[in-house]
Amino acid sequence: MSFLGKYISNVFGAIRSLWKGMKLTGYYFTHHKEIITQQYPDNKDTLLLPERFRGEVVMPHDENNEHACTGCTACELACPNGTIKIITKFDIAPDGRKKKAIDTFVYHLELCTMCNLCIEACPTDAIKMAQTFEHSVFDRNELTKKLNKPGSRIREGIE
Amino acid sequence: MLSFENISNAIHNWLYHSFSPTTALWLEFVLVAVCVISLFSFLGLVLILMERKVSAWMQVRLGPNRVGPKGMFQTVADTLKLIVKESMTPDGADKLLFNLAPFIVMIIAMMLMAPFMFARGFQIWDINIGVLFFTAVSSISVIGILMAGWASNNKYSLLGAMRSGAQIVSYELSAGLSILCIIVLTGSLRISDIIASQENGWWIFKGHIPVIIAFVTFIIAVTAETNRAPFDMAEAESELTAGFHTEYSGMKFALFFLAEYINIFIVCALGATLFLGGWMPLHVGHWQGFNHIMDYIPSSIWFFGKTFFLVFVIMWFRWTFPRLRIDQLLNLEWKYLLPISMVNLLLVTLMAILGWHF
Amino acid sequence: MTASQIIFYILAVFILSTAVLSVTTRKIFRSAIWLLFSLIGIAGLYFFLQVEFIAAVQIIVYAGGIVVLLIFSIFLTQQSGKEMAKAPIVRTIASLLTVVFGFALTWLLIWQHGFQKINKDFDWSVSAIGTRMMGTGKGGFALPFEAMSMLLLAAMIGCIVIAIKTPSPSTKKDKPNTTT
Amino acid sequence: MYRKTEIIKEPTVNDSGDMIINIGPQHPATHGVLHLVITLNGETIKKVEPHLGYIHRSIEKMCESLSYRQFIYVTSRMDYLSSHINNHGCALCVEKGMQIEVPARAQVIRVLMDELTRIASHTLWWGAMAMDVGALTPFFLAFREREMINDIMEETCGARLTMNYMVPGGIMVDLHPTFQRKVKEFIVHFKSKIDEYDDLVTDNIIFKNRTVNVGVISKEDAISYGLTGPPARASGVSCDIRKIYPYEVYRTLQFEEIIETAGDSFARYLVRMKEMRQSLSIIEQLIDNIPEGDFQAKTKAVLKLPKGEFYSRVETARGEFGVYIVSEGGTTPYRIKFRSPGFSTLSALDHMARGSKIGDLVAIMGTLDFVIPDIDR
Amino acid sequence: MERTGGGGMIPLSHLLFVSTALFFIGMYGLFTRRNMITMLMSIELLLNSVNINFVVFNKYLYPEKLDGIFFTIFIIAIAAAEAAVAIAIIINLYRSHQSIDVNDAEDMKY
Repeated sequence: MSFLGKYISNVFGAIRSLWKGMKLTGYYFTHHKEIITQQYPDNKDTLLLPERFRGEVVMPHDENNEHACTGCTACELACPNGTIKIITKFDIAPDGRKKKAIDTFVYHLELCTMCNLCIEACPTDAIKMAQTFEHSVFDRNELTKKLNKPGSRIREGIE
Repeated sequence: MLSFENISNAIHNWLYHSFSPTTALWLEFVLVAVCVISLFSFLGLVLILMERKVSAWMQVRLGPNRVGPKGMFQTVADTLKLIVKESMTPDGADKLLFNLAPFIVMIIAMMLMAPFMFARGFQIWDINIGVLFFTAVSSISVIGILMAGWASNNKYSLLGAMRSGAQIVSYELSAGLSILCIIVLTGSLRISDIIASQENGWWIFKGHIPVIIAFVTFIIAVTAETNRAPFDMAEAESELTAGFHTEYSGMKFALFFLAEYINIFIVCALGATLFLGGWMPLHVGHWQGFNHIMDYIPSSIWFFGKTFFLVFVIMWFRWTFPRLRIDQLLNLEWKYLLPISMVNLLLVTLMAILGWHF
Repeated sequence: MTASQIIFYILAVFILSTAVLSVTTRKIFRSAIWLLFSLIGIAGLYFFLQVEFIAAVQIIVYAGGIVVLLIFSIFLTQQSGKEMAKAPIVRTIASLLTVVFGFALTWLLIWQHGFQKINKDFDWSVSAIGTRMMGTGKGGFALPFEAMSMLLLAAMIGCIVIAIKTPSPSTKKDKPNTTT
Repeated sequence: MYRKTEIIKEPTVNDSGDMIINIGPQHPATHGVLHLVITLNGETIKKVEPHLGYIHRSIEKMCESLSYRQFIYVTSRMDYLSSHINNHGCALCVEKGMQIEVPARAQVIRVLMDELTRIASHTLWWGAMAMDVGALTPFFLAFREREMINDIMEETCGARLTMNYMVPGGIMVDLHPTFQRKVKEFIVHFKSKIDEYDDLVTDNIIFKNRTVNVGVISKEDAISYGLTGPPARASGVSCDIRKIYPYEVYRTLQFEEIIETAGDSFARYLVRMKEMRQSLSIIEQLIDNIPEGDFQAKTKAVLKLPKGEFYSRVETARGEFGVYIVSEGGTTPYRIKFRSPGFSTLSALDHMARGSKIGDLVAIMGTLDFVIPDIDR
Repeated sequence: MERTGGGGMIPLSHLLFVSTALFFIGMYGLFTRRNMITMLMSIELLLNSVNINFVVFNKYLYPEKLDGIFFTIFIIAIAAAEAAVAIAIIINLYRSHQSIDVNDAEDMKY
């Protein structure tokens, strides 16, 4: 009889364990208003990314079209992938001295791994991470960006 | 009262009045075929949408919600997509059998529709071996799967087909035994007789515990027979990618997909007919008022409501349980379900002889 | 022609043509599938003759059982995609002649005998079959039924004994941990 | 790539009746581009032969051309589910070489993040493993919890998966002000949800049948195959680096090393489930006791390791992760070698799967928790 | 919807033509095939033609009896048993001889 008893208790134990799982999914079925997925393109306006989110390197410009980049190439050296290329030129300062300044800040988004090392390396906080994350384009060339705006110049007082 | 019974009788009489018997018979064939095919496509669309919604709600998601109001036309869009897709035939496949297999599976699913009573007096073919017809014809569908698996010239497909064969052949036994329980109680194989015998109460209520055990066995066995999770060994996504229909694409894949859902509907309709009284409304003892209110609900709604409830239960299984392994699947059948349903059949027979049921 | 005649001739052509295909095709798997179609056609013929019980039994046992068994054995025993060897031409012609001759002879006999149809209601039902099957009196089939059960049991045991695989020591060795 | 004839002519394989199947490189069960050539007799597995190289990126060679600050981020790409812990191991090795003293605050934050990563990795494993054995709902439930951790990570570190939060000498930026509140919310949430996990999968009879006594590996075999982490601990090997070679603040923490003795798939499952609870208790101990102070030690702008060989190890979610650096005194490592846990675990797959069914193979792979880029660096 | 027709109008000889033709098709298969499984298939065809005969004779000639139906049922049952045993033998033969051709299985003679 012990065999039969074990057999029956096996069957009932199995049914109980299965019912436990079904109760859980049944609970979620009847409480289907709480969802975990994000309705992405619909909630684009309300979607808030944390301010530290690393989407893309940008160079903030102020209202006078001035930035803080001195062209020291610290970011270029810090970058593990060769994402940043800084082309420098020589400005003539008002006092007549030649002064090194950036001509173009080339940023290859397609090479960037968002590791934040360039931001860490920058001594003047000229570049920062933006919260954009939709980087897809139709032409690969569009991923090579110039971060300094045309005609921009370095802010006064930053060495 | 406008009911399915009156409509079908009116059409039948009109046809036989207006045409010669031969023409009328052919016209009825065509009419029934059109009805079955349209019911098929409608059921397919509804069931697939239902599966997606059920799965989504169980998985704390929203499910389809883009095409049409609340995503109701999602399956229509998917069908359109599948129709315009290219139907590929792999190199080295047996082209004839490869192309034939989905149609075999589909035609068998259609044939199974014949003996069901969808509403009071509304039936395509009131065959006198109704339930036996069901078990007989459904056993052919395994051949379609074996054909598909073998003709694809793919090892995954072959493995899936072999698994499916072993599974369906063995689970037919316990499904058949649990159907036999009800046949023993009613003493008839005819679907209309079985439904009529439940006028004063459904078998699941009248038949004490043995019938409930038979019902549970039946649900488990037909879940296995339709290759649904947790018994989806033939497809076993994480093991055999897609099992026997790995190589199918486009409309032929859609036929397999549709046939799977139609088969679920059919086995659930059979379960509803045998255990839950078919189109019979729910009657409780001597509560006359309650019984009258129940009678006002149309019989077709009762039938489809019960069927869809069972369909929901089978979907509930799918989205809760892990998959069994092939040897455990056969163990479950031969060591648990078959002995239990055999003993159960004895109990039911005893009950029927002694007249212990209500 | 009435509808039922048309249906009958369609069924007959279907049965015979698939049977011919089954014995002439050189792909063994296709042969099994054609056989299946032929058997289903015969089941259809039983449906047509309104002996539905036999039709259902035919489908269950032949289509659901024997053909599946055949297909499994095909999978197990050979590369099922391979074509079978062609029979020698002499044997083909000889058997064709024998068969045609035999058929002609039999058909001639049947034709000459000219059976007379008896117009009575042929009434069978599952319950009638059941009572006769279990009946022990006159016209009862209880003894053949029991003999049949013994036969099936013997066949089952025989199958197991024949097909059981004696585990050779080499197959045991490379399975270190299979306790399931 | 393999030559077909070479495999068929293997002397142990009988010519008749065996079926050779490729599982992968594209297959739902391998979770990546792993290629397994399995020899089947019916459904029974006779041999499993892993083929690697589909996602080889030569990370070790790449690191040799990167400076000691730069190479850390690359290691996130190996075991991407415990990227933080990988970075931790690299940072520890560089700090060992430079003899930098990491501030107490940074140590605690590192360990907190490690344990959060471990929970995130284990929840993902739980969902994926349940999907391997055929249950689809757990996957989404697991992602619900994992998403909370990812949000916490995103807020503090700036990325969800490849955080790159470690720098030699500490951490990159200080904690986000909401960090503590969110982690406490997560602890409360997770404690109730992990019981649901048990209801849905652990107690399920089908799941138990699928995993108990499947893929058994004995203690001796586990040691000789070099298993570490949960697979080894499920066989009774005590190998938790956090206990036997404690680093950072682990030596002051109260936690247990989970050891099971059965060595089967279910034991591996249980070890991971219990580890999640242990990680939760570690987080609970630390979350209110983050010391004030610097989060980064003062280091030179250019790091140069002294000439010599340095080795450090950490316990990732998958086992022991070792970093071995040979320095010639320059700004880049002369040679670098990572000891990744997945590689040695994969080598034991053949031993575990022989004689079981295809379904078992998938379940075993699920409980071994492979991350293919970790196996194939 | 009621079914009309039902074989009443078909002459018996037409049905017998089908069964006879089926029998000799099966004979042809049995003569030409040398593969055991296909031979088994031919035997199934023979048995089926016999079944048709039994059912048809019962229905047309002796409608008051059920003996033809019973013989058919018994033949189907025997066919199932026969196929199972035959296939077991064939598979066993394949294991030892690596072939299921009847010409290769003549060891018993010696």
